[in-house]
Amino acid sequence: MAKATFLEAIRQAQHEELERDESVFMMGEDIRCNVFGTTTDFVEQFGKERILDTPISENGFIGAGAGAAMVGMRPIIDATISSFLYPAMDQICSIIAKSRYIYGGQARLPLVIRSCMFYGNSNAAQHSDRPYAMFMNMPGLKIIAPATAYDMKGLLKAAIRSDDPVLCFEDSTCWMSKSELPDDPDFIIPLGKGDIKREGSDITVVAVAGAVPIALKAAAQLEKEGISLEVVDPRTLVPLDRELILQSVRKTGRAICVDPAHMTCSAASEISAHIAENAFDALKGPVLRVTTPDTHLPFSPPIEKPLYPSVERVVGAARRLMNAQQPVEA
Amino acid sequence: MAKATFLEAIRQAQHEELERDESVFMMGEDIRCNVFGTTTDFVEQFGKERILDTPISENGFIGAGAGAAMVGMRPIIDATISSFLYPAMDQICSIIAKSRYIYGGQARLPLVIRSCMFYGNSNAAQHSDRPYAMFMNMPGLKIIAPATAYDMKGLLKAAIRSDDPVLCFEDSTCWMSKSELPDDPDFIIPLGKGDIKREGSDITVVAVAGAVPIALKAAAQLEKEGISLEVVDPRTLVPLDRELILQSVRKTGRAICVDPAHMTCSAASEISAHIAENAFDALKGPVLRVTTPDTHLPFSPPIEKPLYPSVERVVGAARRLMNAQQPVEA
Amino acid sequence: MDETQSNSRKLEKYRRMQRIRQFEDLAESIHAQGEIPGALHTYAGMEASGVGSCMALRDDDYMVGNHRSHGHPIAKGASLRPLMAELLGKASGVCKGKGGSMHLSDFSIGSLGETSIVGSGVPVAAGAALGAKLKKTGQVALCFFGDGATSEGAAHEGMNLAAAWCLPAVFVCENNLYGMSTPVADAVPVKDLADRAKAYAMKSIIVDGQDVDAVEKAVTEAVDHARSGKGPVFVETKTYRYGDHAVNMGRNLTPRQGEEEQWKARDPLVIYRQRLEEEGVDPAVLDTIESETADEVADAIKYARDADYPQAEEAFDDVFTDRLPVPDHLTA
Amino acid sequence: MDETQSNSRKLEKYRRMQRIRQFEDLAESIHAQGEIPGALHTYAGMEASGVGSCMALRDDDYMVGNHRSHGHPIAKGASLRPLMAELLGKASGVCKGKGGSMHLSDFSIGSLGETSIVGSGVPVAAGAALGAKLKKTGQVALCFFGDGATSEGAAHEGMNLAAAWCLPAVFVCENNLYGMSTPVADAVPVKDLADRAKAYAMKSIIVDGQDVDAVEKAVTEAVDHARSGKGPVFVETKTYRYGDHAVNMGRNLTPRQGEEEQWKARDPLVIYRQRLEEEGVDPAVLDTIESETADEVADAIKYARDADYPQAEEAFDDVFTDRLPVPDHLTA
Ligand SMILES: Cc1ncc(C[n+]2csc(CCOP(=O)(O)OP(=O)(O)O)c2C)c(N)n1
Ligand SMILES: Cc1ncc(C[n+]2csc(CCOP(=O)(O)OP(=O)(O)O)c2C)c(N)n1
Ligand SMILES: [Mg+2]
Ligand SMILES: [Mg+2]
Repeated sequence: MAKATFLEAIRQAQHEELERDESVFMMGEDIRCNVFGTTTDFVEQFGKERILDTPISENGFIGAGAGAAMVGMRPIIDATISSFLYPAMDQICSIIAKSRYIYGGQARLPLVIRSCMFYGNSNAAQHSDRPYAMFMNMPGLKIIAPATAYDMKGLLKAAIRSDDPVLCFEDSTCWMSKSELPDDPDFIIPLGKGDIKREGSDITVVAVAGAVPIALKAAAQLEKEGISLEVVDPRTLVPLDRELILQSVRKTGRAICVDPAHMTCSAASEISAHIAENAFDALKGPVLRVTTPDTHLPFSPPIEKPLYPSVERVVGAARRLMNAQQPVEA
Repeated sequence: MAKATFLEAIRQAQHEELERDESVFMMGEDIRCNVFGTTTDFVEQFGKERILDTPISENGFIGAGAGAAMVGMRPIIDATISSFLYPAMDQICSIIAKSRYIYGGQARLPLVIRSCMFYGNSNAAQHSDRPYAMFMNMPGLKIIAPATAYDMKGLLKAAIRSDDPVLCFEDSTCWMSKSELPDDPDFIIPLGKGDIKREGSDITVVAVAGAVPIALKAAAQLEKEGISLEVVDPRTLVPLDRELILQSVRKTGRAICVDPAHMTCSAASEISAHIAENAFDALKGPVLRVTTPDTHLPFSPPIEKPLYPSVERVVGAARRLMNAQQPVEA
Repeated sequence: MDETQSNSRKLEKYRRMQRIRQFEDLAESIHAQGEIPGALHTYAGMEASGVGSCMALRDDDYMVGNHRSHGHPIAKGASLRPLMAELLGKASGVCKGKGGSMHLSDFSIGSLGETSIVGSGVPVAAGAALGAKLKKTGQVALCFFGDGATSEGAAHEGMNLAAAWCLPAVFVCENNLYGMSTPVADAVPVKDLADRAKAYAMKSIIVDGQDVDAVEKAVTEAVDHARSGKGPVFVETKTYRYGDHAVNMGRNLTPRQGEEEQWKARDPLVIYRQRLEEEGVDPAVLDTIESETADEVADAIKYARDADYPQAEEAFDDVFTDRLPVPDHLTA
Repeated sequence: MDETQSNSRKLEKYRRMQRIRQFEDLAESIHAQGEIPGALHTYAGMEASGVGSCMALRDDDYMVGNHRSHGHPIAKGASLRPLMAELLGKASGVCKGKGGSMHLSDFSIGSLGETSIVGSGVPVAAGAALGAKLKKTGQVALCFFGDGATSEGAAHEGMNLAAAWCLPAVFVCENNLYGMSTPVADAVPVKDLADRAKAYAMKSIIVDGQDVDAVEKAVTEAVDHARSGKGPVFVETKTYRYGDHAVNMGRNLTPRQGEEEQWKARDPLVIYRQRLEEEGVDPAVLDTIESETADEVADAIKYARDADYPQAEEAFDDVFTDRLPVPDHLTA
């Protein structure tokens, strides 16, 4: 075991699965040149046949991934930045999500579509998307959104081995975070299992992707004030570990959903609705959301940065929840 | 005033706005031949120049709509069926939703993208989508989803006159429903104003699109049992009339969100989360959702039909909510 | 290929075209009676395009098709019972009642989907060809799509990828002169759809889509080219759709002044029967094929009618590998 | 065009190329100092392509560009101050600090967006051309995109539409030999990008993208064709990108053995200055242009540095026509 970054975890997961299974291969734009550091030396080790640079045509190569998967391959498709999934929505929604179903189980689509969520650094609205909620509304797609290098490695390996299509959303604000990474080649984290990142008793904070470290910092800060946060990281958004979330809320009686994506119809909204529907009797106060408001992301740093969930905003929400006799807003 | 169908309301709205404003024009696949009856005699009246049949290329012609709008036109784009919006997500998400913002207000995009939600009639998974929630998660798009002919006419006219891009989702289960339609050429219903479709005192039912008539039938049935439903129809999903929903819930203390789309990250989830966050103190029980479960829609009628929200399911949810001392599930 | 082989091949082509025609004629009539739900896009008039193409393939070659999905699997040799059961929405349908008329895909004969989103099959076919290339199996992937589909970005991207990577794919563009109500000339700026291939420096062939032998020959050339590693080929079959875009669209979307009669005069089944007879095939042999086919189709209908509908829970199968939890209101 | 006019046109072309080069040189250096956030995709080496193209346009013609967005607006005559202020994320930036380096679009000079999603500008340009056609204004819409962009479905669909509808559009494909790290030959199956136009039966022209006069001539021909109602034209400018795909990508993504030197030997500014001198232009005139440009760029930097950042609430402007409600945590 050695400490390594989130990006290195991606590299290791891919490397190990490429080594383990000949049917695994990679494709994407400019992956041979290793833009973000997740394919270091892959061409040298696995050859250009298995590490394919594609023309700039996301719908084409993501759809080709589907075709290759249907004939027995296991593509890892690197779509670079999540914003580039929009041009590929045709193949993702109509082919990848639906083929197994519409053909009555005849089709199998073991493939992974990776993309990073490239926000927070003046990339402007067209490059800063965090669109997992859109895909959560489309049945047939498993979705992982890990927040630590450890989870990333285990979940990505599980995704590559899964017989169902998996979208992997990589939060670039986590790229440099480090964990000890198991080197057991069969280390995997099963899809659909959430994780309690910190135990606590007063408030359940369900945090998604890059919101996890923020929630943990807020928890550390609030501890000093005597407020105890339990931080739940779903890790997988589809299937969502709904039971784990309910268990935690039934214990704490309070909930905050923290999500770096836009508020409306977000993962945070889904989790909140799930709690309000199924753990209402345990609730001592409103279910709050701390998200990015429904505006686009501007280029200019001083107006971009304050839009995202922050430690202060989570702390503020928690304090209000603990005091709340009077009406509360996030 | 004369009674007319939902489809006729669409035709009238378009007809009146085409007559009123020279910059309005229409484009879409096979609109000249009037497939669904919303463009009857348009070619004869407005000419082929303003009623354009497009090549089968949704991304291309929807994007062209954006370009035409930027230079002062007001396109009404008929994308036929909502499922065909996926191939156009590139232009909808990256150009139409974001151009005004990313260029600091220099771009203006007055355009309407119409599409019908073609479900419930054995059209199978690739043609049965009800994807408005995806677009609700993307800032920059106004969204209407009317349930009556009256609302359709007034909202579509408002959409065509709006300087912002508007997606119009037309629920095909409402196509044949009739209303009295005002013939005042300036009849419009402002975007963003919900409507209480029926007043009641026990439970607020927030119903979206085709769920509205279902909620009304459930209300009529439950009246006999002494349960009084208030049916709130947001009509516009973006901007959502959040205050109207809260007002109703503050009055009734109970809420059910009914939505023909898939559950996860749905409009129903958003409305539920909104209530749980902002009207918690008024709540006497859980916020229930009645939606289509997160499976695809199968072709075979006996297994397709039971998946959608139904009068029975709404009635069942309402009864459980009124009895609920013990835990409740939708 | 010796004389007898070639003869039996020819009879097989005739049989497959008959199967398609009779299967659809019957389907249309029971659709009219309300036994088949949803829309019905028939392939009548285009049988030679599908059969000629599929006869050029190996059994293990892949095929991808579109919404006009009845002809393709039959052309590649699928059995009729599961296809007809699918049209009726039965559990023993080829797609277990999930797909219906626009999605008659039989994976057991190499079909990888008949996808009803226009253009969406092209990247899939490119990917199957990529899989075959990576696995070095010598398989080819053939993709059927319409004239209208060539305007879609998906079709462009799939063909571009296949060309850039020199994949063993054959793209069969079935030019039936219309996309729904829109004449090809109104929607497509090129005279021959085959000109689309020039954007990819892709070999292309134009063929009379009513002549099943000609189609087989052209597609065989294309398949050989692709299989031998020389890259993908674009084949345009010039053909015609007899019916409306889909049965039950309420009206004939396509005004046609005499066009239909002209094309029907070159009906692929009629001209092929004539040719076979001219070549000395005993008309009784052809009659037998026709009546055997009629029996086969009648058997398929009976099978389909007798079959059960799927159970409510089956709606939750095959979203993923494991069945989804079935909601309460459907278990009670 | 008489001699003087033509002379002043030539000096204007030189001036605009100088503006782009000097603007970017300075931008690059202050980016290195951390004054410009985000990525910086420079246009250095490609100035003749942008300037030659834009000089062929009327002031009221439309233009759409891409992520490599600095050169296009300057080529069409935009003032430098709002562009530089935008790079620094200031409220007086041309996009009020919302767009940044990849989106330097100045609508006041006919620009309709420099869009950083590859290929996404093409349908927009087709739509602007459609608008011009419907309004009968005689305007043309010109779209810049790269070699790599031609693989995108959006580019295909936009060009197909323009051709099918005979729209007054000009598609300028700036072939700089790479899409990011990928050589054009690896990603694109045709030798000349201009071959893409054959899929639409669209007129095409190939031109030396280093020679601003040649580009102007070719694009003038294209614009005349489009404006006169004969349909869209595809122009391929053969050019070269000096820098990395974007500054600050951490490494040079493109190994090039000598290629760079070859192209720099035909630097568009150097060869144009030579030509002008050969044609008798007083070198002092050219020196003046260069120093005036230096002053202009210095002024733009000063302006940008002195300008204010936007206020927190401005993040909620221009999502829609009306400002969105500003959340509590940003008003307090
Ligand atoms: C993406 C998409 N857009 C539109 C449609 C509606 N539609 C179904 S078939 C069709 C025409 C297709 O024409 P063509 O490709 O020529 O095939 P044909 O029906 O003529 O065999 C259209 C527009 C669709 N199914 N998918
Ligand atoms: C849809 C999409 N895919 C990928 C990218 C990432 N990307 C930005 S520029 C670029 C290369 C573009 O190449 P080309 O069109 O030749 O333009 P150039 O940069 O060479 O001027 C890529 C892949 C993107 N911005 N958008
Ligand atoms: Mg056709
Ligand atoms: Mg390039």
